[in-house]
Amino acid sequence: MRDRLPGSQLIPLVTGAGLFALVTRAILSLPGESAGLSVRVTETAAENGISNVVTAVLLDFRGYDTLLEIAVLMLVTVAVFSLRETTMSPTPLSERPGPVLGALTRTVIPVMLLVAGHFVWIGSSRPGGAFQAGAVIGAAGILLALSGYSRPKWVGPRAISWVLSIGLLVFVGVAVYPVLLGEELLQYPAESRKALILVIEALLTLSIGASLVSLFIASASPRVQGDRE
Amino acid sequence: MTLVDHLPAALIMTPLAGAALTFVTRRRWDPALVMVTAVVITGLALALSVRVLAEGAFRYRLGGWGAPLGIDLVADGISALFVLLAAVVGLAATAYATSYFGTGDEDAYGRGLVWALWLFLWTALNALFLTGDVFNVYVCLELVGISAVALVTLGGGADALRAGARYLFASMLGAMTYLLGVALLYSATGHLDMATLGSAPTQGIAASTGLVLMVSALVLKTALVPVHFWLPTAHAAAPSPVSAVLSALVVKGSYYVILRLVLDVTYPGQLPGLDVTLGALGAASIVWGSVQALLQTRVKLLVAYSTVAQIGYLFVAIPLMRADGGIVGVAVTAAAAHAVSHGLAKAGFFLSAGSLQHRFGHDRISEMAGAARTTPVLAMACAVAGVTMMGLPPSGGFVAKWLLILTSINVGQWWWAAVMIAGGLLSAAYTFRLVAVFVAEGAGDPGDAHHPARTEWLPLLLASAAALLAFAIPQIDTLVRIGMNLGRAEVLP
Amino acid sequence: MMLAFDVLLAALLVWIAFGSLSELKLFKSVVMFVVFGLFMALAWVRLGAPDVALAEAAIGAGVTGALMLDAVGHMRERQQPYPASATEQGTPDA
Amino acid sequence: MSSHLVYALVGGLLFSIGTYGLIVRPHMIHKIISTNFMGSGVFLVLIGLGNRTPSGVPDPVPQAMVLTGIVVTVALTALSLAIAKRYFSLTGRGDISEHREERVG
Repeated sequence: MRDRLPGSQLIPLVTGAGLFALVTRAILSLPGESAGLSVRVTETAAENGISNVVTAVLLDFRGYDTLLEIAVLMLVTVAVFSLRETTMSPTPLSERPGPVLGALTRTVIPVMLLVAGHFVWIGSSRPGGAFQAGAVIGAAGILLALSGYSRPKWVGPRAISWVLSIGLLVFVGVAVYPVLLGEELLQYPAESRKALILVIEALLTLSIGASLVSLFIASASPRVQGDRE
Repeated sequence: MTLVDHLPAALIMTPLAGAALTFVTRRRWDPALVMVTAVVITGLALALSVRVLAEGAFRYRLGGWGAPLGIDLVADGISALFVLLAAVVGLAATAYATSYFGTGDEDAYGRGLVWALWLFLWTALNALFLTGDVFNVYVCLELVGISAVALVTLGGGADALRAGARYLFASMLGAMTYLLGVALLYSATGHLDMATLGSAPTQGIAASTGLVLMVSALVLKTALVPVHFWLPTAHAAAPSPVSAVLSALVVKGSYYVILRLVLDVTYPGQLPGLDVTLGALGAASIVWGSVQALLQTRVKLLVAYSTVAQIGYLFVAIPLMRADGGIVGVAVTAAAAHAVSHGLAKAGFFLSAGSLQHRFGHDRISEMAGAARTTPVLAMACAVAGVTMMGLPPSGGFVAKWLLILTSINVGQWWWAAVMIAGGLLSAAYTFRLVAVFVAEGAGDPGDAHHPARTEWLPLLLASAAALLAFAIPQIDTLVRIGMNLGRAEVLP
Repeated sequence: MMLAFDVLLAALLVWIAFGSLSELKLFKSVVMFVVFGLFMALAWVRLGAPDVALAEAAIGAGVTGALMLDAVGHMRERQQPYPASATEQGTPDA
Repeated sequence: MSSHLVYALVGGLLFSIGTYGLIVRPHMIHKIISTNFMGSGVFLVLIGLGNRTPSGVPDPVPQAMVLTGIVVTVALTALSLAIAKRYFSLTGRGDISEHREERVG
């Protein structure tokens, strides 16, 4: 470390310690029990037939947060695209997979896809759901990229852009659909609520998975040739 | 429900859909698509203001659940005013940007991704101005922060990247601290909806700590002295239409949330000292920002420091709003008027600074002598924007500062008035310094720079609107008071 | 008994975080960060949040870790070849 | 003291450590790791305190907020890493301090 003024070390230390003291004091001042919104949420979710209450909060009660969150994901992908040094080339990220990694990938990827599908399917009743499934798909895609599988030629930046935008556009469409029926934004009609939520779950899974993979591919530097012009 | 009831939702969904579309459409369609979107948003924003003026404030219950279970959008006077400000500045910046970014270089400005980023930013600002939920504010703040940082780094040079990175880290520190505050507030109260939080305020250390953390985080994001370090470099390094939007709108976004928290969520006396602290930081910003602006040698840095100073006035208004134990309506009107007039004038200031930079090929003040002769429209725009910064009549800045000074004398806190008067003199100094160079004898611009001359009148238009805003103060006053729980009815002096 | 386990896990989290930030070598810091993510997933299970645990394991430890390792690798590869002149600033708005 | 309170308090500590690291450590990668620790700290506070329900079943609302927060945090991390890499390619430096000190990963 370089020599610094004593004050430049002291201020962050005091900030950190002060924050900790402040938060500790606040946490210890809280009553031992508090229901928050849990009772109301659990009852309403049960009436609507979704037994995984977390999924109900994410996709139904606070579905608007989730819509904006998908927007965050797509926005970051756009931002990372705009920061790339070169246009995307179908160059594999690493030279070629070693025998172990290759074999591992061939076994693990199908299992990961199965797990993701499983998460989406059971998401309304047990732990799991679009977020986890999307994350698993994202991890599977990154594993593929790392172990040297190049993108097929037809999966150019355009195709990736389309997948990402369609995810967001369909979500916007599903959100606006109730408005056409005279309801509020994101207010799914009772008879099609479960179906629409499943549609959103599937869509979210693809969107989250595609965003995570493209964040990695778009920002990862090809290892074989230098990528500077 | 009729169609007008959906205006708050439409104001968020329109730019969002536009952003998703520009990401996939062909590049040569983008400017047209964005322009159409901007016009539609402006129409919607006008309609929202008309609707709020005619029928009063209303809430939009997303998903039909309604608070506290769901998330509500809130359309009242202040939110309608800020949405309208964003629309006007946004429309002008879009029109300016269509020629600014229309260079032939395919790789410039993020390969045309600027349009998607800009519409995401607009989505985020509208969402921020309309939301009534403290956790949703967090998501909106992140959307604002990410799109703003990405727009700053579009220049692509090392300086832009460093400025963008500093901005991003400040923004992340702010967002995390805000979320920690929300965590404590929710744990103490069990609610996330601002109106619910405000109607049944919870006593106690945890709720107060949460609110203090949230406000501190927003202060960092609004770049008040002493946590303003990230703003000048970021605003100066960004492409000029982006600088205009950042200075005019983005810093107002976090200020708007502070306003909401102070007016809607906290009850008087809940956080003793907070109002005065915010006012004192605001006063420090006025002095420090103005002095720094006076010392700068580059136009864009001068304009950026002037933003730090002008934001200070918005915070000096906060202790005055709470001066009588309730809410002093005049001070709220003054703050809103100042936010609007500064937004318009600063956008004009930055756009003309950007055009000058294009014309001259640099933005060093000392080498701009003769600009008034060769680029009269741009020099004029800077001067007219300066009228608002100084607070001369009939600008909106004049009325805002006048009302704030009167209020501070009325409630016996004359020291705020002293700082504001000093700030006015300092801003006069930095404006005159700039104008003096422009009108001095000199060669003017080299005259060979590629330049979008057809949008040069836009900055002058924005600056003039700010300079004439005094005539619209009665309307602003009426609008701002709609839906506000005013402690004491007051009449404009 | 379970309280002892929780205290131990919590202490471990703090220790890894502290170690990761006081480590000067980037690669080691990132590896400690990934380990931290795995222990966080354990903490989420203990807190009755299996949904969060799954997300943390896949995103927190997996995707974030891969992104960070890639960035560190990128910086390692390119340490030398850029001359100091590249660091001087250009005009911000050219 | 109950378990969830331990996690909430440690969450506060992690947040403070992260804040300190974000301000003090010069290298961008360290700063990014610091923000992730801050995020984990906040999430622990949220879910730890959400476990105080009388029924003993954790409050689902903080869990939903944390899931949103995790996805937002990974997005921010990806963006900041992309900026850090691009900056490193241009300058050969990993820190963004004002003084131009020479230090690389």
